[in-house]
Amino acid sequence: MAHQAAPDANTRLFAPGFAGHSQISARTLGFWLYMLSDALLFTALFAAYAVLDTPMNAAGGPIASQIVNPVEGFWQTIAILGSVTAYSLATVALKTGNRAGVMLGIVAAMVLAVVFLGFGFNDLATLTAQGNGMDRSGYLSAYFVLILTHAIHMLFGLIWMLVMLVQIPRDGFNEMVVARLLNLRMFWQFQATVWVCVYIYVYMIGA
Amino acid sequence: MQVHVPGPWSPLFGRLTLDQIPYNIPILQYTFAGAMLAAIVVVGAVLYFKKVGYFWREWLTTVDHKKIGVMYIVIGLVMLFRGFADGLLIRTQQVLANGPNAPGYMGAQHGFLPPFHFDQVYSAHGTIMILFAATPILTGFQNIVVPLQLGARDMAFPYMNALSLWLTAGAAGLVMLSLFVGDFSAAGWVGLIPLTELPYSPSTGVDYWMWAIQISSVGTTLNAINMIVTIVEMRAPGMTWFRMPIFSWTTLSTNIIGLTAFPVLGVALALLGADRYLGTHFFTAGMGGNLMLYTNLFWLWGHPEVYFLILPVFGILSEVVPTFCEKPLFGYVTMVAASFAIAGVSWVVWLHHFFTMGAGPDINGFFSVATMLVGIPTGVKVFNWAFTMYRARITYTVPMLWAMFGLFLLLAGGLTGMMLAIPAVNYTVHDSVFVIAHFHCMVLLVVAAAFAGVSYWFPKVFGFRLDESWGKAFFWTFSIATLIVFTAMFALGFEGETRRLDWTFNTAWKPMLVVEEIGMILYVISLACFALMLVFSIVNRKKNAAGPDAWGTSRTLEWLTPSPVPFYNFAVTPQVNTRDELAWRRKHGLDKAQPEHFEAIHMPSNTGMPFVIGMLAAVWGFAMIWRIWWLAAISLTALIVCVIIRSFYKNEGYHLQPEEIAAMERDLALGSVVSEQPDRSHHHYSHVEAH
Amino acid sequence: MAGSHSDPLAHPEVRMGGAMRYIAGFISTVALMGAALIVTLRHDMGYETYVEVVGGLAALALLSQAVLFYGLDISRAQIWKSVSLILTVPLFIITVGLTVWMFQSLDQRTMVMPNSAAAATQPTLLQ
Amino acid sequence: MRLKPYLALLPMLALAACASSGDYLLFHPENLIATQEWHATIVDTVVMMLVILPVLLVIVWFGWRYRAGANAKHDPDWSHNTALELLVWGVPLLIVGGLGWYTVKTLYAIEPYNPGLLQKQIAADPQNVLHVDVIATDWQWIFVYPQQKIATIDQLVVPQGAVVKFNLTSASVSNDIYVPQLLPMIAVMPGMRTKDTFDAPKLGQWTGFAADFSGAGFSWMQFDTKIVSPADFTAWVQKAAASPDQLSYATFQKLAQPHANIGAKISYFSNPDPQLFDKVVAAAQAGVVYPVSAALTKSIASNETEK
Repeated sequence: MAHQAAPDANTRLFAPGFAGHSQISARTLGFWLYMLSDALLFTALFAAYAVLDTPMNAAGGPIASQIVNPVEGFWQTIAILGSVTAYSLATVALKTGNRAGVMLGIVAAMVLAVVFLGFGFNDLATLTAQGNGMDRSGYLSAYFVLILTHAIHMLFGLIWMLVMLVQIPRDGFNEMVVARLLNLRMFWQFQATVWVCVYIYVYMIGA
Repeated sequence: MQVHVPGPWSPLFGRLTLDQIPYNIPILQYTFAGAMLAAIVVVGAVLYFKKVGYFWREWLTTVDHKKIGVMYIVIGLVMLFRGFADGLLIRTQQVLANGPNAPGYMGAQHGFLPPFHFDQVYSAHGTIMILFAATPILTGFQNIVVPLQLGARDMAFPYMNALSLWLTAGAAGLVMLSLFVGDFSAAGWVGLIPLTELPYSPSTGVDYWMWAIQISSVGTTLNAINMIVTIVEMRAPGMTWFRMPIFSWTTLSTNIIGLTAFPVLGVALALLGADRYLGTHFFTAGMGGNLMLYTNLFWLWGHPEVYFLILPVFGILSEVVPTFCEKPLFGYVTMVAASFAIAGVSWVVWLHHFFTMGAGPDINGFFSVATMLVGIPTGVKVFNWAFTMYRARITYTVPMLWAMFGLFLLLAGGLTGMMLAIPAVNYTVHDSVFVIAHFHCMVLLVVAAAFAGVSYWFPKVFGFRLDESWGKAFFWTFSIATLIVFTAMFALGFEGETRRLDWTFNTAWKPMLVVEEIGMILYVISLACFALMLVFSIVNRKKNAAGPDAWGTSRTLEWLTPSPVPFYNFAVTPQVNTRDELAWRRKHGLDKAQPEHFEAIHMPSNTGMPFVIGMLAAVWGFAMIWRIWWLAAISLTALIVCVIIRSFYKNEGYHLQPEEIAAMERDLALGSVVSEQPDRSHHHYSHVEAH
Repeated sequence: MAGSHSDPLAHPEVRMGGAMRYIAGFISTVALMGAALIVTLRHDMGYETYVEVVGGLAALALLSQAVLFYGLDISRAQIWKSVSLILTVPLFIITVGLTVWMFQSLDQRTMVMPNSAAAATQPTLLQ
Repeated sequence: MRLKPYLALLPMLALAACASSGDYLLFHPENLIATQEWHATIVDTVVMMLVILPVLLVIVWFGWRYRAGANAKHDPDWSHNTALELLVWGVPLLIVGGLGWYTVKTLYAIEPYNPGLLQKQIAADPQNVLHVDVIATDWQWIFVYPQQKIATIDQLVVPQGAVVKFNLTSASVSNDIYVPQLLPMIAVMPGMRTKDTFDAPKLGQWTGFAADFSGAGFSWMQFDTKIVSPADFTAWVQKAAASPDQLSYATFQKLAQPHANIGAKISYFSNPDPQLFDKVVAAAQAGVVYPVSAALTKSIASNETEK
């Protein structure tokens, strides 16, 4: 306080016409913060997985190396990365306001995501059918819940994409739609980021 | 894969049967009668005075951060009262049930509460006080104060702000409902594992606890996002980071904790839920589960949560002390640094909650020393407040008295906290009431700061000060009661009394248990003083009417705008020139300066959607608790559909025209209340700009 | 609020993306994962070296996503995202790292592994 | 406001006056381990008082000296002093540094699995180590003496001069075991085995109890703790060994069914299953639980049980 200047002729007390912040920036920052909190959610799940990934926690059931297949995981990796790249390319079309381009990118992203989820659900269904469901052992509980949490995120992303496919033709690229498209891009990319961690940690190092 | 639950289950009502309504327990009969009476009075009054529309328009659908803040605080105070009633039951039970020959009343072997009921009471006490009283009250202050301190129109996301509130309210409703439908968790507010697993807690109590916390913590996380974005993006022009008031700084640091810690709690509870609902083995003792994993995840959130509560308290003290010292806060920059140091260190200390579980000395040593590190920034803060008082001119108003009491509690809590951080000491008192006394010093610091904040900011929100003499009576009875109860509790800790005892077997504890009970009676008297304070304040509201700067010595921007604050906050956004802007303006005679002309203000429209979504979340929680699958499916689908519908809204708010603002500012200067928004429900679409 | 007057498509976060960047992101991540897969399938290094190599490849993949896909940098539009991400990384390390460290010690001291075949009827002596 | 510090002192005085009474169990440690922990409490308090007392005095002094109307010097701009700010960081840093060093040192002295304090005593007379397996059930304590081939419910008897080594586990939920004057708390968890060690220098009798909540019967989980002369211990062992009840695993399974032992009645068993502890741990790991029915939870320790 000692360094405070005294007011002079140039001192302004009010800021009429203050433009404020940009809605889009606030929304993307807010959504980014939500994603960091979601990242902490996955962090906790990874911590749980790491603790439960021991032979003892398999309780006589299968261990990681018996249930994951890194090669199949690689196809999944390509599918999900393809999906996020397709979506990202859709946002490149957004720069020119190209509605058809944006929607085409979204549809491509959805198709690849369904392929990715198909692999995942097939794995889980096969395991369950063999009697190695999530209630078999502590280890399988951790494995199933980690994979399912990621898959549920993906399903919400797909619902979100469907909503956007309705809103783009209906509303055009207004501020809200653009903010949602940008947020969805982060959300979708985030699923790929989580998958990279899952793939490396569960499918490779764990196996 | 659905797990088998004991007891009947029907597709239509799930586990819900008529005998789940505990109509034959006398205490609950009285509680129910009281609750119904209160509900009839409130609802009757609303109907009689034809205020249904008013409540819907002005409160249930509001997106105004000040009203949302007020509702948070009201919810918090109601739950504080409920939690206090639980505390009173606990203390009374322990006095009555002391010693082998203690008589039993009302069907209990000792005392008047059978264990199953007592265990619910203490579990509810902890859960409510931490998550449904302290958290909403502090969130309420942040909501009211931070946008005003920053010179902003509202929060960054007004709609999401309302959503956070109604999720919290829905969750609080679930906790209250557990009194009359089914039971509450009997396994501690921390959810002692594996006691919370289905074989050991077969009833729906744990489910109530779990889903209520889960829903409210979603609200808290959303609120954290909102607060951080508000602080980052919405500061008035000229408000650089180091001109920001300390309360906003602590709000930022506390919400960083909220944002990152609550998801971990969500995972801990969701995995417990998977165990209870899907038959997984995360935390079971057998089949490859790891029960300490739950404890680890819970405290990974639980310890940051402590600082989540304490940091805004430090912020409130840092606003109140300088105001009534008529001096700037000593060591502003170190205060900011200390807040972030506390937030950072809070992430590496969680294991001190389970030093006794058998981990090696190197691990206990690491977490012990990390815990002690928290003492450094906390010590810095105490020193800073003390030096703020140097060469001050201190007025002992009610908020200042609460702040001084808070400092005292912080010293007591700090001393005992350092003890508990030492494993060698911790082993002797780990689960004793010494720990209870320690953390009650800390949470009563939260309560003290909450009352400091209530009396400090009340005139800002309602336009008149609270009655000073009843406020002092409330302060003295409350603080003396606190000293009595918790000094006795520290003594009991040294006498070896452990926590959560339904029957206190050692007769040597009797004298201190009686002392505690005397303190509890004084607490009851202090509550009466609180009620009288509110009554007399409302009666004398004309006499205690406050101008913009209610205390005459306040220092921050919220005191620049009229009291009560008009719904648009500032007619013209202020330009910030320095730290403690208002004190600077007052010093140079500029605090009464008014803007020359007004410009249109963009305001968001009210919406009922957050209320609907919050209530749907509560219905979904209820359906999950009772395993009524059809209702759960419908309410969850409805909730998602509501979120989607909301995204199709085109209403982007309305513009308040300069002439309207000028008229309202004139009215405010004449002293009439314009906190009600003009009804825009019919013509606001005309103001939406087209794209 | 007041910012809503400008063209949403002119927003810096819309302008930021680029087709080449995204394709580069795709190719680099797939290549890094492919390399990790090959290392895994060949099984020809010690466990610790293997974890270091694969972990390094994963870190590179995450970094390439941060730069190429999320477009994180220190520009005015992105600075708070970068700062908040950098502040979150230690939390990830603390949470997983300290938890694993703690449970390794705890399991050693408290989890005594019974002979699972004999567990139900004839448990072996545990000490 | 000037009354407040004195008010705060009153209860402290009361506490000091009571401290000499035997009711303050933690003030009267009865063995090396508990004594060390009590010393840590005192050291911590004294060191912390070095900073807390001055701060308290400063607050009271400033609060009185600079009250409005006292006509003391008012300096409305003073808010920064580099030397002072270094001091306010430096003092807590020093205190925490000192206490941290002390903590780590004591940590190894009282490490429950292998306390440094008792190393010498164990090395001097390895024969004088008494092994006891402790099993917590809902809601009783079972003490198994594998060397003496006896077991008890809710009674722990130890010969004077011995070092006692506990193996602890639980058949149902988690708990903590606690004898304030002798045995600091340690967690007792199902499917897991913790250890604790303590010495028994003095004859006497104490109450031990459960410290971590374990369900409806928790408040009634006390056990009698005795340190007796070696001769009396031998006699006691013989008495217990004469018990016709034998503690087979099947008997244990019956005992472990949830029920509150109101009054903490003591029972003795001869010939406990030598692998009982291991079987309990293995069973818990294999998923065996002793479920508590909702009806039992609601009725326990209420008059309904007597109907």
